[in-house]
Amino acid sequence: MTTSMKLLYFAWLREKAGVGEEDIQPPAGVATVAQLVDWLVARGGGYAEAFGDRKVVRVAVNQEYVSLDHPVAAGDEVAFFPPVTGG
Amino acid sequence: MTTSMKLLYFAWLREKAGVGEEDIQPPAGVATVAQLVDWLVARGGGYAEAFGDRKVVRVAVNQEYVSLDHPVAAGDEVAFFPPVTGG
Amino acid sequence: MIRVQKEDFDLGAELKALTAGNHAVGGLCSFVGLVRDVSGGGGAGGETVGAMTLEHYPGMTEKELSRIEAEARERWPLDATLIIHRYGRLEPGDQIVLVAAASAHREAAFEACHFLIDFLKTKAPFWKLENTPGGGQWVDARSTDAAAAARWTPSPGKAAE
Amino acid sequence: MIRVQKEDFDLGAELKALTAGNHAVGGLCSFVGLVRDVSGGGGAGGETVGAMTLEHYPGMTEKELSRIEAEARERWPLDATLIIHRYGRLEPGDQIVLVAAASAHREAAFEACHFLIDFLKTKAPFWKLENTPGGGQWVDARSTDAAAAARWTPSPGKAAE
Repeated sequence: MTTSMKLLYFAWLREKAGVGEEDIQPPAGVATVAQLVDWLVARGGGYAEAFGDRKVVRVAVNQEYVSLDHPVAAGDEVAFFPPVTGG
Repeated sequence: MTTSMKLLYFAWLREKAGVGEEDIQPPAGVATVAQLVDWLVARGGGYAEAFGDRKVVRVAVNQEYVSLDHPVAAGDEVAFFPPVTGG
Repeated sequence: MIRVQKEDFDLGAELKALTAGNHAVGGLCSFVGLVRDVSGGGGAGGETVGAMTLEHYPGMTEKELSRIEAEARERWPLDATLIIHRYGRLEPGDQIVLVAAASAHREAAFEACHFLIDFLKTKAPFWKLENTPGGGQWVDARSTDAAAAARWTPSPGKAAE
Repeated sequence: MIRVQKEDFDLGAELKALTAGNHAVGGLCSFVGLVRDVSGGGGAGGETVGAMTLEHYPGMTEKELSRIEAEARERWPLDATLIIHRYGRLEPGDQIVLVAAASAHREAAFEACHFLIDFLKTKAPFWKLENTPGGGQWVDARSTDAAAAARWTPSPGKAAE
């Protein structure tokens, strides 16, 4: 049974975070997207910059749009990206 | 200088009138589309049937939509047809 | 550009030509009308249609289509517009009409394209004769077409946003 | 049908295939988005754009496009729908996206097509990076796109008429 979480970053969030994809093992206190972001920001560097303005960050858990208070758990795929600009 | 008027009929107006195109010489009293229609209806037969319900007849003088009180004169091209159904 | 013709048209080639070489175009909206095998005219409808014949008023047709196209280009910032309408005998599945509008922005392209077909439906002098098993039947004008065209009449500024 | 691909698509062939053999279709509305050579992103814009790179989220992209297509087919009586979206490097004039809807009636085709692109613009996970002379620039989301999508949200019945 996996205990890790897969994180994905797209567009300028990827550039700022300095990573496109990573497997992480968040501590027990990380139960929501917001807590996950807090934990990432605490790592400093690119993460702090990527999440500088959380209002513009979109989140998908297991490829579904969610809000910051959505739960996260081991095995989840969590993606962070800016508002979409396709079409 | 021409003294005749060219009349055109389309779709079921053509079928009812029994003519698609004709050159006519209306009498002096015919100064408007309505008067022209009165004169045609008075000829009886297909014309009376074609113009049985004037509300559904559309008129163009010189290829511009007009109403029944629009003037007509020698040299004009006057067309009668049902509401359009293209597209 | 407007064209009134008996022949079929190549949809892909027509649309390609509209934007070819113009890199200011961001969106191209088009609408194609096709012959249905089910009667959609007034009345009960639902009767099977074999073929139809489109009659028009040569001369006035071109004038009206040009006028409709010019009005669209006045209302919206368009890079290209196209109206092609066929006449003569058409079979189910055949293309009847193509309207298209290209613009820097998609809203203008959509609205102009919609305007073109709505106005064409109520102004261009075409008449459809459906060949049904019961004989030829002139299609009745639909009140919904008049309503659709009426949406655009209030003021040129309304829909241009 | 939805497709996410790097390669270009043949607009005419795609549209033809949508209605081929289905004589119940009366109207086909389509929209093609093209790469403009002028920056249309947020901010001042107007800068010349050489090429752009479209990034997307494989997996979620297909899910969102399928969901948008399914919602359109639920809202309107449609015979066929198509969404094709490209990713990767694109040059000015290149086709980016095609959405199309075919229906017995033109209002349904128009509204569904409009809905498809409006929803795609705000929901499908694509991001545009413009290569400007000053370097790469991520395109900002436009508030007008959010407003355009919001038009469709009140109630499914609203626009279906």
